[in-house]
Amino acid sequence: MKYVIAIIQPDRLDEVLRRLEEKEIHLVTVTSVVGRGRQKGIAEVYRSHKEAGSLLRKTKLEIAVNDTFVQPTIDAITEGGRTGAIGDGKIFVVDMDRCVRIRTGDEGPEAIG
Amino acid sequence: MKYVIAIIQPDRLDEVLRRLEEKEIHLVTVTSVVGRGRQKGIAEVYRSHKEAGSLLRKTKLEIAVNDTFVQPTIDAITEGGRTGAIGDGKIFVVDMDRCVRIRTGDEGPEAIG
Amino acid sequence: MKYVIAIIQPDRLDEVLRRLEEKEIHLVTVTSVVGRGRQKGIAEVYRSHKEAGSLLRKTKLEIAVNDTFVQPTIDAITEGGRTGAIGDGKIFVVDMDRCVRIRTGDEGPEAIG
Amino acid sequence: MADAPAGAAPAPAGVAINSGDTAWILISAALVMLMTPGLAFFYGGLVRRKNVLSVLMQCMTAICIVSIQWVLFGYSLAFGPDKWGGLIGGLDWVGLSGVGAAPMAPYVDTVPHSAFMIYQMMFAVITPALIIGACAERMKFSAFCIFTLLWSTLVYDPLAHWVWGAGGFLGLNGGWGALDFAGGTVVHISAGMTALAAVIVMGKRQGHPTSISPPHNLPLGVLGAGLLWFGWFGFNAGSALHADSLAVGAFIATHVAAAVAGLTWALLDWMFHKKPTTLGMITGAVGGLVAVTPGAGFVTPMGAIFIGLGAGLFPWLAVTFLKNRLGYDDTLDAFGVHGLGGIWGALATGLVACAAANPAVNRNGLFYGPGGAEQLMTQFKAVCVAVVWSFVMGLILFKVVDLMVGLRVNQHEERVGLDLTQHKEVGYTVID
Amino acid sequence: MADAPAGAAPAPAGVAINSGDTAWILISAALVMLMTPGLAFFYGGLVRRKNVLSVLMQCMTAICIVSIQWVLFGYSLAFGPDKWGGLIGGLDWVGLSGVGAAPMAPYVDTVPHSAFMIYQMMFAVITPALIIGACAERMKFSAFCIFTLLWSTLVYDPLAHWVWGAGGFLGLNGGWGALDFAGGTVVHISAGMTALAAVIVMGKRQGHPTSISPPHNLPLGVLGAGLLWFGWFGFNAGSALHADSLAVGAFIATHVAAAVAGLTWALLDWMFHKKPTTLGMITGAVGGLVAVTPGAGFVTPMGAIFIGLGAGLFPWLAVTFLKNRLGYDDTLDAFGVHGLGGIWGALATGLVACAAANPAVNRNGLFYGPGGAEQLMTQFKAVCVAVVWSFVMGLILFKVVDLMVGLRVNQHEERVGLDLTQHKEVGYTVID
Amino acid sequence: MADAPAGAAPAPAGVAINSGDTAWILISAALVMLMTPGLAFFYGGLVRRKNVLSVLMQCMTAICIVSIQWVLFGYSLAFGPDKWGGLIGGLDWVGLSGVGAAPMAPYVDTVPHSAFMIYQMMFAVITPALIIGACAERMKFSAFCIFTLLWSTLVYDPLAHWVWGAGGFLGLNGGWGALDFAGGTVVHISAGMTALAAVIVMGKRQGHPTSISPPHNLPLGVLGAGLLWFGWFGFNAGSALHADSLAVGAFIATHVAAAVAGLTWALLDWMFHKKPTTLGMITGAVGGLVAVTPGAGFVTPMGAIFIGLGAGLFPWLAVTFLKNRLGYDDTLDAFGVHGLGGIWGALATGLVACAAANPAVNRNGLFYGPGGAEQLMTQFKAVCVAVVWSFVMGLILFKVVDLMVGLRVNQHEERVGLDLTQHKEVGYTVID
Ligand SMILES: Nc1ncnc2c1ncn2[C@@H]1O[C@H](COP(=O)(O)OP(=O)(O)O)[C@@H](O)[C@H]1O
Ligand SMILES: Nc1ncnc2c1ncn2[C@@H]1O[C@H](COP(=O)(O)OP(=O)(O)O)[C@@H](O)[C@H]1O
Ligand SMILES: Nc1ncnc2c1ncn2[C@@H]1O[C@H](COP(=O)(O)OP(=O)(O)O)[C@@H](O)[C@H]1O
Repeated sequence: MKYVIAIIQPDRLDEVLRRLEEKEIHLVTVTSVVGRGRQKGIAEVYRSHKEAGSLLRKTKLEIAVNDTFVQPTIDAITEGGRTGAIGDGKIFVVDMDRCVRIRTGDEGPEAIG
Repeated sequence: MKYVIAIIQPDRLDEVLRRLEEKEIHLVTVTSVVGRGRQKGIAEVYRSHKEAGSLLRKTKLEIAVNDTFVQPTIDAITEGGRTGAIGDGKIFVVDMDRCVRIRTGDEGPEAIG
Repeated sequence: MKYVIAIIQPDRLDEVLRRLEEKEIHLVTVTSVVGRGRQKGIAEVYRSHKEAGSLLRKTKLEIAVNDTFVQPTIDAITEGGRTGAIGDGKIFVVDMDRCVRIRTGDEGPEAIG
Repeated sequence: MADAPAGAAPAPAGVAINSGDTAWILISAALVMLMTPGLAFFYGGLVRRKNVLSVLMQCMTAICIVSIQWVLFGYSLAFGPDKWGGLIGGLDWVGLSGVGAAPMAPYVDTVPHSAFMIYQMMFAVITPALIIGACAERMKFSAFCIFTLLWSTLVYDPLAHWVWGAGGFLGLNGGWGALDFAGGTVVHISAGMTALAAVIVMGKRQGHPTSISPPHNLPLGVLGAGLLWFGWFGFNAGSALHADSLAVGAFIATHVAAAVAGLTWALLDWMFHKKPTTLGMITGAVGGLVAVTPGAGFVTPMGAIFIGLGAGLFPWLAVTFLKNRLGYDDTLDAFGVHGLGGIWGALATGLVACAAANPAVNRNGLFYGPGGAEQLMTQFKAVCVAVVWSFVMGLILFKVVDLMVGLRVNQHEERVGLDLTQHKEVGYTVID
Repeated sequence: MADAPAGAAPAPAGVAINSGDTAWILISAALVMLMTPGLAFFYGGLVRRKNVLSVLMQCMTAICIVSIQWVLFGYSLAFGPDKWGGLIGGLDWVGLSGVGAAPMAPYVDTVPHSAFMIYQMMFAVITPALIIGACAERMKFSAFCIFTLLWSTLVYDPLAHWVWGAGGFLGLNGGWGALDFAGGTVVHISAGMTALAAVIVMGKRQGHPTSISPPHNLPLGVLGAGLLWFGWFGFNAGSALHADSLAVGAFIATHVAAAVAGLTWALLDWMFHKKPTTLGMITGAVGGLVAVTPGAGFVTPMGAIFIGLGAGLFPWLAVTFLKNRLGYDDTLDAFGVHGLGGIWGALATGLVACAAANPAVNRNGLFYGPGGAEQLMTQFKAVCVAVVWSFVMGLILFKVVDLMVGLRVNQHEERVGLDLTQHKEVGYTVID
Repeated sequence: MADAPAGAAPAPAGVAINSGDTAWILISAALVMLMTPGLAFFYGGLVRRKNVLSVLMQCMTAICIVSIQWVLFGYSLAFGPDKWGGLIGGLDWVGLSGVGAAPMAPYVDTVPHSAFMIYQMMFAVITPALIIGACAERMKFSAFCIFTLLWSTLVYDPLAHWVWGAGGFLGLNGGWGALDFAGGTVVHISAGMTALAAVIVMGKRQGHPTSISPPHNLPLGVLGAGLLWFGWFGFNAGSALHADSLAVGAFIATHVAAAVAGLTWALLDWMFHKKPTTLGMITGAVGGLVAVTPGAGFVTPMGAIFIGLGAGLFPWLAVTFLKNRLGYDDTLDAFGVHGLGGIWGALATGLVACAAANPAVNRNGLFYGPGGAEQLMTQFKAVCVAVVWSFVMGLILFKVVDLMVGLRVNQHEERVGLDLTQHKEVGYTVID
């Protein structure tokens, strides 16, 4: 089982979720984050005081999937999240040992979905 | 060492934290997230415009523990987080290589607590 | 490739980001979290009702790096984040299998930066 | 369409409309109207994120429902020509027929009758809205709507008639002579006691008291308190119904009592909880505004200070000790602040009212020597009537509505939150 | 410096300044001024987080630009001595020269001319701000500034002259006799129709309609609605220009129509979407305030209820069906609420205006028998003029500004948000 | 209880209370009261999330403490019968004894003395609250309370007496004849200069200037600015103390100066930072309101435009260059905006005051020819007195309070935030 973490542009969220749906990946956890990346942020100004390294709003997705679903997940995110402009973000995949469904207590691959 | 990630119902947080306490698991990091899962969300309506896939508020816990503490942690979360209704969430466990306490710089299992 | 997760004091963020810059670690994702740790929180009071386990504001950093960058990353965070007071937080390192850059689709170590 | 001209044709010859007084009543009416949104923010800021809209919605709905009720028949029931020896107003003014441009004794002598009607409407609107504080985070919206209409008609309108109506049996217009300058009895005691009935009938919220998270947006609560304080000048000083020295006196008493009560609560927190809290200060200030309401036009600044002290102390005691002792769940302390604050204010008026502040006071309060006991007794009797009436009627109406549509949302809806389950909306976006 | 004394030397002997009326006009002017920030919050709460400041900034900018324009020449164009047979005001009052302490017929008889000027300024300020609702989340700030100045000067000022100016060809001062008590035609129809022109010229936002996230801060929107409601008392009741029974009548009609319309919208949502929504209620209430504006001083409370019903219904229909049918992207429904609400109100005035409510009405509305048809026709003609004028001029001016500096921000700026790209600020911190 | 009837018994025969003027003073008092919560939001929105409540709490506390001080002895010190040749008011009116329903020369002639008292109270309340802007995010709450009480009594009350008190040595009532219509010197210069003393005594916040995060909630700041603007009409136009053409003139000047200054700041940002900022515009507008305060009743609209230009420019220069040059940490620019804005306004009054705007002006400003230099010099002298007095006294009082309880919270408390460490509360929930 793998734990997929993706950082995307906030305004691509709907599209990415749609694509995931298409590929039968229904379960997702979403967090609002800020990020510093290649993308040059705009320096904010408040009463003539320039804010240094302004962090940009991004959206983070977390998706636990069975191994067979890793590639579809990555595809869905890349297709849905790509604008071609710097700032599109990244996808990170880490290995996952266990998965438990709280409601039922059952564990393992079947608990993921 | 393991890194435990759990998604629970926001209103179960206090109960889960209490149970963790009982099992001597004091250190936790909590994040407010939204999630799409089995649970059918209610479609929001704004000036007659229906919002499509509304994401539901969930709460995410992150707990780094030594291997012996993994099961107690999972138990505490399942006991505290279960309502039996769809939407209770999941627990994910990933392997963790290193752990460092910033204050002291010391590393490894003892740094976790 | 490793996925570094760090919990720090909110007011150390700027300093930590500066140190990371110095070590050529430009890409970071930041989240606002709350945490329960050793640090005794102040019990909030609302109309004489004392809030039990008040969680304290913390800031979470996530940095995906190539193996050679793990130590520099940890050093930057510890140096920048340390105040010596309880509550400074922790750094967790987990192993990462894959990394994909959404914009280009290219994968692996070079996609990280 | 057969209907009544409100604010119609110039006043009959001989009757003088005073522009200054009229301007004052109109702006006061606007100020009191603003209090209900103010209350919405005061309450809304203190509930949990998932219920903020339900509170705002209920307050706005109270404005809509009661305003229409008032035009159609509410005003007539409360202030119409007396029926059955001071018990209720007649139906002569239904649909505001005959509520026109001419002044109307004994209510107003220098402003149009219609101005008095709209000014009073704003009082009728905010009173049921106050009760929301007790039911917040668990009441069904449909139940709220029905309850509000019934309560305004069956509880508020009669009570208003008894105290303020021509011929009402409690008030100065041919009644026992109980002093209630701007609504301590009619508005705050009635709302506060019905709030107590509410918590008894509805029971606690899930997780109360240990796992209810704190106010989700205190600055919003402070905004509400600020607007309430601002609007209260219209509430109390406007009740003089003239722009004169009486209005000025009520204005001063109102402000001073609020300041004293706010500071008192903050100091009590400082002593008992080591730190003065913002929520405590604004709660105290609102308590002060409540408590000074019945006496605003009858007391001196020193009297206002005295009232303010008690207004900070008693609600604080109730919230700190009584509440935990009895273990009831008055979500936003509508009973603790409005009920007790109102009772204290009504009684305190019997202590510090004095002719020096207002010549219309023909029996000084107890602190001003002889005759005081008598006035205090009158106040006490009026309070008892209001307390019993609004508490008992509250119990009955809540039971009735419970039988009709059910008072509480189900457990799941309560967990998910009222905004989403009752209104299909959320207050703030998380991801956007 | 050669300039004009505004509010200068005591009024010439013989002319009486009434302090009550003056107090009423001044507080009304303050109330109307507050409406523009109120509108800013109403609009700002409904957009996405990344655009909230752009909306607030545009509203505040409208205050600044139009206020200065008004002092320099706007007031003179709108209300100055008539030129070209009712088409426009002359330049005699440029820089407010001659706009002094003495009353000025036919505008005001008991308050300083300068009071009338500042009161009217607040109307000129909020009108272009209303249009922001249609362009929100995609308009360049520079384009907004230029457009606002041009539109105020070339669209609003002439229209105000036609309806309210001495000698204006539409109004009561020697024109067709169209009734517009407080600006239904001048303010709301003009802003609403220009809003329609805006959505046509500018096109949709990226992602419309499927991936636009919901209001980012509904409580802020409710605050805005509350302030608008509060300020509207100054807008409508202040338009009586005296603190008299006419002001009271307008005050009552305003409040009642808002309450009815708010409830109507909520009930429609309840029927069609299973739940009553908070946003629906406040939108309805604002629609009611819009619709009652032209008739406020001419209708009875029953008439106001009638107007309120339509004000809840028609904008609701537009937003629910028309909008999707036509598929235009009127971000905050400036056309749906202000355009249609204003048109309904202007026509409804021709139905329910009656001398019983205001003796100045010399031709009762249709529902009040003979002569009504005539008045209704007059209203209809005036509406047509306003609709055509503001829509066509809106199209032209948007095109012109588009050629000058471009109307829309580029795709990337729209994605990142206007706050950051147009103002180098963000509304709320995420990490702090 | 032996105490004074405020707003007591009808005014002695022969003295006429004007209802229009009274309504105007009362609503103005309410408007000025609203300014302090408005200021709280303006300031509160600009600090960091963790300190928002501390700012709101300090503002609300200022209302409570100063209001009580004013009733007990503050008013008497400021406006009581003159002692020691114009230096201070006597204790004759302690506890408001003798402050009743009758007008009181030279202050008011058509409204109750008590109305003047409560109106002035609101000025005394907001002035120390302005200073909070300089100390925000690092001052101990206990220190704030003590400082506020001392400063109001020892700095504000005497200064108010000098400028406005009967016999005060600076003002028009038998003094040098310095013009300060609504408090430019008494309120803004004094608060602004004491703010400067504060930043000097207290030093910088940790992490200043590089790692202080931006305003946590700008919309809240805009709300504050909006309420300030709205309330300022009561502040300036109310200072006419009659609802007459003078009030109208002051109203106009106030609004125009704010609009011009807001636009000026926005344009300066546009030129120097490529984009006009929302925070810049509202800061400019507040600066304009500050600067026009002393001259509001003495200038024409053109004069107001002139004042507004400087009010946008000078504070902008201070914040942009001076601040970084000197490197002081004036958290919310209380000195930059109120201090410099107030000084500019007081001097500018000496330039553009003219009898054309107000016949009471017996020496036109410099721009209006001869005699101007003289008036300008008087203004200059008065400014110097106020600057020196409030700066020096500020230094002394801060030192004293520092010795008593310590001014600053400790490093850890500052890091964690004042809300939690000073008040045991947080402004917004993160998890709920
Ligand atoms: N190595 C990384 N570790 C953590 N977060 C990253 C990393 N790389 C990118 N991100 C996140 O992805 C966002 C976009 O990355 P950026 O470099 O700006 O664009 P792109 O990925 O298109 O080159 C960043 O703001 C950051 O939040
Ligand atoms: N595979 C998964 N990956 C990421 N998040 C998940 C996954 N499964 C569940 N979640 C999170 O848990 C929440 C509850 O899951 P849901 O399926 O609705 O209920 P249950 O877990 O009881 O079946 C979801 O809203 C989502 O945030
Ligand atoms: N084992 C852990 N698992 C998850 N979060 C942790 C863990 N240990 C520490 N944290 C996070 O780090 C924060 C600081 O930890 P704390 O124990 O208070 O200080 P210190 O790390 O200096 O001992 C906590 O509030 C919590 O958010």
